[in-house]
Amino acid sequence: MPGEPEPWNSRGTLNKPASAPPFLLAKADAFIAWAQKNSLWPFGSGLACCAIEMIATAAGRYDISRFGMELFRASPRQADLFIVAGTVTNKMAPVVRRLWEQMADPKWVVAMGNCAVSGGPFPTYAVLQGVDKIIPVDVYVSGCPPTPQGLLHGLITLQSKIARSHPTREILKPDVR
Amino acid sequence: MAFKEIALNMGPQHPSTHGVLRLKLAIDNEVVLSLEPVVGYLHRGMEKLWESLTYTQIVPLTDRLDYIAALSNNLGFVLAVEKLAGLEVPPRGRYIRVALAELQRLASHLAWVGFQANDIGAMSVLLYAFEARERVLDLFEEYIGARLTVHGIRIGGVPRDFDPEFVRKIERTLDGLPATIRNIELLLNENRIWQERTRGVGVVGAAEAVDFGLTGPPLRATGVRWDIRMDVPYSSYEDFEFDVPLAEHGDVYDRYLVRMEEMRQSMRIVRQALARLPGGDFTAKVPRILRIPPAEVFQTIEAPKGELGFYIKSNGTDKPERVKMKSPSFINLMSLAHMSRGNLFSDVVGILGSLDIVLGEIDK
Amino acid sequence: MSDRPALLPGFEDILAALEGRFPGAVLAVEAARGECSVRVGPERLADILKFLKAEQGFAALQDMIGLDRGPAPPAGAGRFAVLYQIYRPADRRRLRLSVEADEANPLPSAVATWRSADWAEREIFDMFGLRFAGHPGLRRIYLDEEFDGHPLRKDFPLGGRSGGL
Amino acid sequence: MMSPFVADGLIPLAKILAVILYPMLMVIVMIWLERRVVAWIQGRVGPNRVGFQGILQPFADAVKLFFKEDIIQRRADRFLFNISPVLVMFSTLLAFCFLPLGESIRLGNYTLDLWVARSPVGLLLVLGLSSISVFGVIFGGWASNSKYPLMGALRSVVQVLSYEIPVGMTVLTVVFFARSMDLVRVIERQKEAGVWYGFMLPVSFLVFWISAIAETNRAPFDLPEAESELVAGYHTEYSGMKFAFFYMAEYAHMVLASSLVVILFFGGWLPPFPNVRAFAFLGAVPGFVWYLVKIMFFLYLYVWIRATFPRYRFDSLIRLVWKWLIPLAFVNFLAVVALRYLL
Repeated sequence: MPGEPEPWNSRGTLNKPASAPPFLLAKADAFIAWAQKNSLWPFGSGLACCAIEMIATAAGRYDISRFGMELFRASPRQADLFIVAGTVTNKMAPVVRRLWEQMADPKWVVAMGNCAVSGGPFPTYAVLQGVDKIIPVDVYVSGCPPTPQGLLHGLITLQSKIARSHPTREILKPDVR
Repeated sequence: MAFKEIALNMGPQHPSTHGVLRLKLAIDNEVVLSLEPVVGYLHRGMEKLWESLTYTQIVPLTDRLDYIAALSNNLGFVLAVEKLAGLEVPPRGRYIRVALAELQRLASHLAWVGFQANDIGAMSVLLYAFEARERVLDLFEEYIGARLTVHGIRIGGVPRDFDPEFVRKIERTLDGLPATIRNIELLLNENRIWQERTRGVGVVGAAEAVDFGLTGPPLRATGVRWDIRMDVPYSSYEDFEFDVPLAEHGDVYDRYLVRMEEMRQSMRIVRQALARLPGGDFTAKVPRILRIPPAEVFQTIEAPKGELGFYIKSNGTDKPERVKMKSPSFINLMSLAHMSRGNLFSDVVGILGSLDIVLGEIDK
Repeated sequence: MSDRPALLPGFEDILAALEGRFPGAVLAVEAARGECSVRVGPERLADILKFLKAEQGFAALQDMIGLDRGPAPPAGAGRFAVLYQIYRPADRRRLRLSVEADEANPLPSAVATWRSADWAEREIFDMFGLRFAGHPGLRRIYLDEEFDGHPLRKDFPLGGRSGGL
Repeated sequence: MMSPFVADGLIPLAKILAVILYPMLMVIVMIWLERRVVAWIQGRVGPNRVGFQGILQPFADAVKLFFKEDIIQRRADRFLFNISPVLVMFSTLLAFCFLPLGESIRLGNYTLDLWVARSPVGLLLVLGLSSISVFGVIFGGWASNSKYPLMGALRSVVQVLSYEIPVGMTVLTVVFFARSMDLVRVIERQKEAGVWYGFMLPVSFLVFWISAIAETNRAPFDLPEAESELVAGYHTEYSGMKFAFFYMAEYAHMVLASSLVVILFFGGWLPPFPNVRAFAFLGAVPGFVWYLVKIMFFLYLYVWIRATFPRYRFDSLIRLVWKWLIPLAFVNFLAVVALRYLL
């Protein structure tokens, strides 16, 4: 891990091995990370088939509101988690990029479904082969569409990834990314 | 004082455009002056892709067109290929296909009533409708393993047989569904706010509907009796006893009534199909590499959203020369501008929901 | 069983009426698999469409299909063709009109006859580059305005010419 | 016996702290209650992973929002954009000072009364302050300089102003009976009358309750922040702590409205059946508890209505108030006055 060049699309702090947390702010780190982990408000934007499975995950049986994620915020300003659910076409790519930029800062991206991960079953002129070409992605959930259990597994992985992160380092030195 | 209306953009990302549809609206303090839908944000170039795939490879891609009613797309495409190649599907296969297609219609209408109620504000109906839909998706998952993009109808027949235990499970699920549908109707039918938001909104006359090419529930809500399962029966629909629900005003409320009644009719058809399931094998022998002599065919079926058609032109190889999909949502969306002129801005959301459009099918 | 009138035998009556009204317009007729496809010349297309809708009762235009037979079309046929799939609800008859087309001279638009032709023609223009005269707003429907080329042409690569993003 | 330092220093300070903490505590409980009850009505589970049964969920939300980036739109009007959440929150919290939470308790020779300030026009003050929060909504919507918040702001202007009138009229009937605008007097008058105004003036209670829902932009009347139409209504452009202010102020406004209903129509801290011998033991329970129980009931009603009703359309909302609620309130006022003098 340390030898490799830092992958350009990952967030600097999150992918580093859990180096020693800042001594003084260790407890603050844990507390803020706990709060960010437990109140991830997803951004209600569905592109294609995966959006229907995302809604099914939010519905009665696979209820993501157990993890505190049930407030699907319609405006990017108030959302922390951008679930790219569906095919990102070339016409939609600038819109997805602008939506990501409008989100307030500690934000995470989950690429849901093969289309968002790598273009899926559409090697055509109109489809962007993977959303990580335009926005940095934290968790890739494969499947076409991924079952609600698959998406939940991806979200829980993201939660553990946030738990390992060091929000205070980011707040004190905002451009550490 | 210079009059200047607000040019509003219900952009490609909006909670109630059911996907990536953009509406360019010109509104004068909440009254819609003009509306122009912009599509293409989900155009994946399906038809170009299909020209480089064999017939059997295309079938799973048709799931991704109208992803809420995947089995209907399969049925439409597969019937066109069989008509082209002159394949004969054994009766058991046809009956299983009818049962699957009607279950898919049930799931699609349940998803629709959930989204429509959520757009108009009744959040809980979305949860109840989706809970009922989960039960239907469980049947698909048990039958073929997939929930949404089911790929459960193949060329020549169906991939797996209905064993008696599975038939009993379908019937048990169907016994539980009328109660949920009844609950949704109790919540919405006589609800004064619901009636105020839907009665007389987005009205379209019978003649206009036919001229606009409207099909499916929006057309039947204007009183025009046009259901492909009844008019040009396919896959042995003529053996089943069901009636086509009609209404007369052609507004959002009537489309809601038509779809709720269609759910009951679908359950009735599934029960008949299961009761009279003929014996024999469930799929015809299809050669591994299916080469079809040059010909062209246009086959339509009654999908939950309307009349779904496939035009296929073959050129003797195992890949089609041209496949064109006639999408009901594509044509129904055209009439949105006409229906919503003069209505309020919040009605546009209701009318758009009542057309039950799916962007995967519009943009192909 | 509910009321299902028997389907009328063959299409002779429609073809006879068409031949009577427009002598020499019908170039070829092909009936296969229960469907009938009539090839007409582009000259009097607009009146033929109006005639079929007004007098023959073809109230609905189900679909318009664009065809590209490739840069080197087989003998006797041009490169592009446009098919009109029309439907008569009275006795549930389906008819397919096919017209030869090319980029040079645009076909008359069918929007005046059936309103559902509006977006169908825009899609054919977007995918094939065939123009329609008299169309209220002929512009691309799916792709961006500045997309170069028309994807559904046979000589357009699947992965796109500009290599995409 | 009580040194002046404590009587005039510490206790008022403690009261002021209480006035800040009490609504915040109620808001925290409300957020948890709403998410669990709506989930329960919808057949879901609701937050249960964060702390015991999701109790810590509101804290996690608050802390997360605290550390969110605070985006101000370049073209937004900076001053108004920043002032509006404060305006909304400040006016609601200030209104809580005048709400009597219980009867005054005797501590030796010092009477500790459970309200921060008591003024002969307490009711007027509370109504006035609660309508100041409308300014916050309007400035916020207009200052974010984008179309959806602007429409949300315009809608809330018309809605709240037109629902002030039925509120005013129905409150008039209560004042007419209690012959004073001082909230504590209103409760004492209800104690003397032996029956709560809610049962004596049922029409006023209903009209007041419906207008209170409309004034807090809740449930069937939540047009200014209609997710399905206006994306997120007037607080579309707000993020981080400013959005948290709007979010909490809405709940605080709900608590304020339901406590007003409880005080005016259901006898603030009075035990339910004062003169029935069998229920005398209910009197032993301190007034503050009764007050909370009644408020929780009305807050539960808020959430219940939100989970069941679809949203009104804008014109039907206005038609409802001008064609139904205002005439009804007016006729009811005349009837009450006439009855009062004829009996």
